[in-house]
Amino acid sequence: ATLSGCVSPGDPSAKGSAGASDGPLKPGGKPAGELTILDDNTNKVFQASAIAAFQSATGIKVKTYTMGNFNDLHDRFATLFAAKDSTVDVVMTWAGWTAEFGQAGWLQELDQTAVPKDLIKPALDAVSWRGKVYGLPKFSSVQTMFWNKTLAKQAGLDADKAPATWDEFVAAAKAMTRPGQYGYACDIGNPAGAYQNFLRVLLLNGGDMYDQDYKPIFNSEQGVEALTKFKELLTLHKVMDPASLQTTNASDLGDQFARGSTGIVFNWPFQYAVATGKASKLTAQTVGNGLIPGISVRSASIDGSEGFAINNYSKNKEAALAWLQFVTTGTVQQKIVDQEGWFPVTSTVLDDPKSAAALPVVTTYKETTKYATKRWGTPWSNELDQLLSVQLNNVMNGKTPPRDALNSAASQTEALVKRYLK
Amino acid sequence: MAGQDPAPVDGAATPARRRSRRRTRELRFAIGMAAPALVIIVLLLGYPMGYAVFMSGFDWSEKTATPPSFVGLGNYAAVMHDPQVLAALLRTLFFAAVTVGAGVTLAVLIAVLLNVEFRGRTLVRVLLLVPWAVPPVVNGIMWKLIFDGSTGVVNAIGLGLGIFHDRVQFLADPTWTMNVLVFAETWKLLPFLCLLMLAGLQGIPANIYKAARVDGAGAWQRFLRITLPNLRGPITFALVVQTMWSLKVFDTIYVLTGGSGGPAEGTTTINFLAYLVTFSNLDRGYGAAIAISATVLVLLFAVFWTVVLRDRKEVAR
Amino acid sequence: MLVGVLLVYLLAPFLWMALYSLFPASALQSLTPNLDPRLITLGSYRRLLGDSSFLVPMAHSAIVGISTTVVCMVLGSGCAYVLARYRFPGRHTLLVGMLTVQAVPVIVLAVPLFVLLRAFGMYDTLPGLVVTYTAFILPLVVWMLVGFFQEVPPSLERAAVIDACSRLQIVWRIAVPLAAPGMAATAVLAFITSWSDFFLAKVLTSGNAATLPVRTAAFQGLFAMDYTAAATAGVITAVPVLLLALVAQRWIIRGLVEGAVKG
Amino acid sequence: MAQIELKKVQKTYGRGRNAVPAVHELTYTIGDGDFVSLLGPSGCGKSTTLNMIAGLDEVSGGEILIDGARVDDLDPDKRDLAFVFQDYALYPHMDVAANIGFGLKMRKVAKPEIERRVRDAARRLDIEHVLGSRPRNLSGGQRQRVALARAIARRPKVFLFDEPLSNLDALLRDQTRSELKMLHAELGATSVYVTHDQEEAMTLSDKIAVMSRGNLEQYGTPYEIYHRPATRFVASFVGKPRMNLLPAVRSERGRYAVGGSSFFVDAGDAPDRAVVGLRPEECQLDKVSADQRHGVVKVVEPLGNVSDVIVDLGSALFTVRTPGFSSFSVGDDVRISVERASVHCFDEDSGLRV
Amino acid sequence: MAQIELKKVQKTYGRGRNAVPAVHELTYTIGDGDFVSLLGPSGCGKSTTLNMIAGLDEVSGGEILIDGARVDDLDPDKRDLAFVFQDYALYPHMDVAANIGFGLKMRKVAKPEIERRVRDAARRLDIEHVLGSRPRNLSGGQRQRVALARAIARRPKVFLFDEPLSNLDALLRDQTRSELKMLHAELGATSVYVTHDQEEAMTLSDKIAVMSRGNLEQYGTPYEIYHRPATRFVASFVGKPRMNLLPAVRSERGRYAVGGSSFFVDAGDAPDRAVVGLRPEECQLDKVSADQRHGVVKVVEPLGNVSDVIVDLGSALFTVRTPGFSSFSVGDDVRISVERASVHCFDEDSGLRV
Ligand SMILES: Nc1ncnc2c1ncn2[C@@H]1O[C@H](COP(=O)(O)OP(=O)(O)OP(=O)(O)O)[C@@H](O)[C@H]1O
Ligand SMILES: Nc1ncnc2c1ncn2[C@@H]1O[C@H](COP(=O)(O)OP(=O)(O)OP(=O)(O)O)[C@@H](O)[C@H]1O
Ligand SMILES: [Mg+2]
Ligand SMILES: [Mg+2]
Repeated sequence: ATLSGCVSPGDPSAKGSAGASDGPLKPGGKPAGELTILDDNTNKVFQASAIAAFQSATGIKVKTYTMGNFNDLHDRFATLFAAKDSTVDVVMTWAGWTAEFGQAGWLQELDQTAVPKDLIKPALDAVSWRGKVYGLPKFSSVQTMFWNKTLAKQAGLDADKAPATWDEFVAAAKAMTRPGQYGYACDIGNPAGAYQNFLRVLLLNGGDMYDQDYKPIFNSEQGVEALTKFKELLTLHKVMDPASLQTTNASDLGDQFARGSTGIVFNWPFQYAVATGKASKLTAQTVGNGLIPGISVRSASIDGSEGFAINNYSKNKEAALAWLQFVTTGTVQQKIVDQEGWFPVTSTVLDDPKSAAALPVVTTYKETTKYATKRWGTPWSNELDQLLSVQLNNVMNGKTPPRDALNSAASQTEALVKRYLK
Repeated sequence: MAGQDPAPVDGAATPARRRSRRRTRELRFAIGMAAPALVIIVLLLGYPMGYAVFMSGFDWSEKTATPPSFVGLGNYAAVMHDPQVLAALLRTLFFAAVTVGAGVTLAVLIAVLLNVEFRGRTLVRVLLLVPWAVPPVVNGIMWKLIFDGSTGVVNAIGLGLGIFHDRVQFLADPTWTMNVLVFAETWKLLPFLCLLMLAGLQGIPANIYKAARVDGAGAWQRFLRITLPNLRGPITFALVVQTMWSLKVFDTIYVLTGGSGGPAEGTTTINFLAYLVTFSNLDRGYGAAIAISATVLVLLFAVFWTVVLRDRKEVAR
Repeated sequence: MLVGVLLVYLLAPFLWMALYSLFPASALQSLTPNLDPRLITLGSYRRLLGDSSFLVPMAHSAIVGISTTVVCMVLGSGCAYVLARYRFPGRHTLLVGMLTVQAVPVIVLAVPLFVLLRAFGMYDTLPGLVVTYTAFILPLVVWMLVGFFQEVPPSLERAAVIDACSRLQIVWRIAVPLAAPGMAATAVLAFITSWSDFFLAKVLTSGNAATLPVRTAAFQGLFAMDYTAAATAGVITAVPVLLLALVAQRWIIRGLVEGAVKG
Repeated sequence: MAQIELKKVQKTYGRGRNAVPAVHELTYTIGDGDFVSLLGPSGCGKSTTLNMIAGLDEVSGGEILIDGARVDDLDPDKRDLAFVFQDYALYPHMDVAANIGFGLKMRKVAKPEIERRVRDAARRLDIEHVLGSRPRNLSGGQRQRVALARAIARRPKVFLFDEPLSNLDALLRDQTRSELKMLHAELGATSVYVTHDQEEAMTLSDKIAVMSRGNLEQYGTPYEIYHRPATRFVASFVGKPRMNLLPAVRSERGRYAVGGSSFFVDAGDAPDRAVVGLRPEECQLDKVSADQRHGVVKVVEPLGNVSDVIVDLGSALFTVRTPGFSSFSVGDDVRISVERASVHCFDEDSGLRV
Repeated sequence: MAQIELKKVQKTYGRGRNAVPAVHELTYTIGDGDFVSLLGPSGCGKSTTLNMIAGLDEVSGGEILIDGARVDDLDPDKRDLAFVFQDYALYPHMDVAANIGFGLKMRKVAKPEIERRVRDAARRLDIEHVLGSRPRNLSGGQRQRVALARAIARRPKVFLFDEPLSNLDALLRDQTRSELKMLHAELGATSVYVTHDQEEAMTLSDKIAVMSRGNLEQYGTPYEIYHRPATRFVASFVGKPRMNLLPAVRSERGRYAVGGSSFFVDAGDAPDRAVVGLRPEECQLDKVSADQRHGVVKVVEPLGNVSDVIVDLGSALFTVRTPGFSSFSVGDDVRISVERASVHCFDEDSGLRV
């Protein structure tokens, strides 16, 4: 009985707010206890210093802090939550998972009073779904353009001037393309990458994924044009490294750029650290950074902020909230910027001149916030990524025209929305 | 009545009772020996399996806020009509057919080769074990390094020898990736199949080859008419067991394709699809239904195997 | 000649990965590999073997692999012996059942297994993994051992009965030593399977009991793909099994070849 | 030493519809110190009987008594007997000394005592020099001796042998047979010996139990078995060359026409139709003219000191053993004389001696 | 039909330091239509010789001629011979008819002709009713016949048999032996027959080649082999019971003291020390008083019509075959008389007949 009771399908309490307290979690009191945190392996700073600082500041003990491989975490969380496991208190999250796990009732909703006032909007979006806040961000992340100044110079370009429009970008990429070297590369080898790259061009062309009622509108004229232009990088202009189609993650792309054989990439902020790192052919002087050139708008980008959320079955929710809040504090955020090359989640740290000094990319980031930066994390993100990756691959391989591909994807998405958005 | 003539009753009962005591002892021994293993298997496989069957009867999506509802065979009906399942099934059949087919064919040929006496044969047989010892995860990483579109050694060699005009994006095209997967899997499963075939070859009496030579059969005919028919047992066994294993392949796909079964679902076999549905889509009922349907498919092979097995046991006697 | 081709086919992929682990990233991870032997470095090995986040999973894998093998062999021999020597109704079904279990997909069992293990407090523990692997590997072990035990001549066991051996002594002193090559082959198979498993370890462990394949796969992070380290980890993961296979090759080949593998 | 009594011992393998009766109601007594052979063709239930005596198989009916005590419920190791198997059943993973001493070790005999007895048994069988070898490195004859030594070292009340010589080549078989006989004379333990070789049974035994299809055909001394076979089966099975057994029909003056030919024999007052048995070595052959012949020589098999001549009587073949390298050749017309032969007569249907 | 000549045929297995010489310089001729046995103990090179004749093994030296033509580099199937293997080597995956017809099919004989010949061979060997069965469902005797039928159906010039009877039980063996003899008489093809059973060789063969350790010991008719064994080895190997072979020393008047005992024999003009051979069935025994005795009876082995008595001469054992159920018993003092026996004498060192 104890076994099946854990995940009995007939049990109405299996869904919704099944935690220790009903309703959103408010901060207060002086929480105590022990925490178990399951994070991805993006940040080293917590283990290095933040946990110790947190323990001495709050008296809460972090019993275990585990870094899992990002690719494995979803499965692990899904198993934990489905079994109503209470051993893990804090889990890492991002826009997609926030929506997915939040809607499933597996994450503890936070009261507005628990949210720091100076949070940057995209970072807050990464931990919210349909107006409810399910966690607090740990760092912000937005894609920007990086280019190799050495290659640009060799191609006879003005190495310090970023291409500002799509046409300029294509021209620059063309100039930097030569045998054994491509002007541009991206990562569309896996579903998430396919989605991100599509979303990016869609936004760059002024389009959007959904309207207010989550009706898919990405098969609009802007969408079709954007996808066509993206495809042409590979098929017409031949500036995109064909290996992009098999590159399955951002780090491969980062390495590729650092190897010095790729002119331009649109990548997450960690690219700066990789490109200026020891193993790289580039240096701080030869890495160019700027806004991603738009097609019909000046620029746009996609968001990749991450955060922490609280397991709804946790028995230490107050203590967990204390950890979430501690991570957003200035000292921790500053370290994340300084030591790891991610953007901070609060405007206070973002505007601090120290940040831009430590991480030049921060300047670009601030500019980016003027333009559309979205992610559209939804409960159906996995399914959408998957189906979109199939269509995108067909488009890139010339099997399906962009319009047909998008129409097909949109109608499938509509079914998904209907299923999950009740 | 009972007290009238107790002696014969006793006399008849005692040996029977004695004998049965001996039998009880044997029985207790047999149960004691077999039970722990069976209990573990039944508990740790039987319970989850039953649970999976149970789940497959529900519309059990973790992502919707609605509680699971019983749908009977609804999920199975949906499986039948799902184009994604059909595509995955075809992919799986292709994968299984080629890995198993190529694997068994190569295994027979290699086994025949290694059954001939030559210097260093033992060494070759030992090295044969190398792919077997490579864990699936490592296998995935390994072939990814080899077939990578920009840094892969196959491209370097192909370009160097002038076979390719340009880099081939093996892992960017669904068909190519499937072929790489097939290649990787075949490489890995070959040693086991080879040993199986070697075992079968050792079981063929040497004299019937001599008899065939005297009877005028050439080398090729001896292979076709003596070796192959006599390997029927091991071959059938290899076919079926390997089909089971091929349908279950997960780790290699996962690592080779960065956990996606891509590109464009190109390597999403039925088992991988069940994984995606269960763990990415969190649609547990449907995922279970897909997996169980696949299992049933495999069990059809098992039934077939049972028949073959019975045949083989008779030969042994 | 043919043998040469065969050897290249068998060994080249693994050797290439080994090269990957020995050369700095810049040498091989480029369009044209640079195989200058002066570039060879053991740095990657030094780094991984000095890193507790790698060594600990390695130790876990070793513990889990060895324990699973031992448990499987002990329980499996008992069960296999009974199946090989006793005739009883349902025996054939049971044997076929052992094989049929091979068809069961691990995927759907993961969640219920997780629940089960947690109910017994064994989630994310090494014993939990051992028990789970045992359940999955035992059927195959039993199936194979039945074949090997059947090859032991019954007259030897009768001789042992006359020599005043108990049933258990017969198994231990006669059947097991005689089936030794087959048992060695089976044990290696059990070890390889449990040492190499990825999926179950991924789902059933978290921080405390992660195993080597999980750690190795984790080199493929979202923002931290390290091919040299992955190749190094790959070599390190494969080498113990290779060594085992080499050490036990006499028995494996004899066991699998002469004992006529039945599973 | 021990006396073994079998009382209506039965054995059925399997159950219900699959039941295979292997042995039917055997009743006889093996005297203390006797050497008794169970003789019969393959599948007649010899091994089954021996296994029941040993306790390796359970009896399905009847009872077995050793020295007057029922042993049905006694485990084999409690019956104090030693078993020599057809395939020797040596433990391949132990050396010869360990093989010989294993039964003692399992019985918790003290180490030095084991040592002593192993040496002694090995000395007796002349295998002291191979005590350290594994069985697979021994020749067939040596293995055979190790199996014997293993039995002897135990010093049991009863020895059971299941065709111990059948895997040896002819020379070795003859040699070991003699040794076995001497050994029995020395040790004097009750011995039960299973064989399908009538020569072995004849030379070794004090008494022979001839079996056929699970039934006891005759139990008696070799002399009785040879000279007064109780059934047609025993007559055909014992003696080499095989006894000529031919259907015969009584005609004039109490004489029988053998196999419908012109060859007649006397056979006292037997029924009108019977099977007549004549041993080849008790008959004689004479070359005669065609009109006097009983038959024609079909095959001549020289055996060195004697030759077997097979005569075609027209409707049947008749073998006669002639001395030396035969002077007969294929096609000769011959006459058979049976003056010095004893004529055995068996009932046509029951096969019993009349 | 065919004549087979062996000229200094040699065979060495392995190479260099691992070389194992299996057969040394064999030279003899197997006449057209003859039935020749290769007789010798296990491992003496019989199978090797046969395989070389068949072409299954290459010769290492010398040459083999069939009907005068060298066949060294002819494949087995070109030599027009049929081979019957010890383990029959039937194809387990074909039914009996396919087994018999396989050689014909491989030689592209027309279907109906194959059919006809298979039927014919099956009829001859009385296995028509099992033509549709698989070998594994046949009894040993039936398998044996299938193997023979397979050879016969081919109608080759030469039949080669490698111990075809050794897997059969005694009765079946005797029976098949007779059949084989009749078959040879009918077909008349040259046959080479490997066996380690001297009785088989004696009864079947026109000529026997006795081999030992790869050497030819004697090649001759059964009569010659039995009555004038060329070497001590042949003397000991042929004849049952085994010839008594004892070292003897010349003493007074050309008589030899056998085995250092009081038992003397005459042996013409042989060297001072020799090995003397006496066949047990040519000697006689008499009970005497203790002072006259040559030895003491040690074992008596009744065999039905005869009994073998083993006499202990003190330094050696001496076997005498006595007629009937022996009147001797263990412990009797006896005298051996050899009046009717031929005395064989062999050189002590070379083993050659003197
Ligand atoms: N375990 C068994 N199950 C069923 N039937 C059996 C079993 N053992 C023996 N039999 C049958 O019992 C009969 C007697 O067998 P047994 O082994 O005693 O014969 P045997 O006289 O020893 O023959 P052989 O000379 O071939 O050893 C045979 O018909 C055999 O098929
Ligand atoms: N393939 C081989 N390699 C090496 N030595 C061999 C080989 N075949 C046979 N021999 C050796 O050659 C010798 C003769 O062997 P062969 O098989 O001819 O003996 P045989 O007379 O047929 O004996 P048996 O009666 O046991 O069959 C033996 O000493 C044997 O060990
Ligand atoms: Mg028997
Ligand atoms: Mg041979």
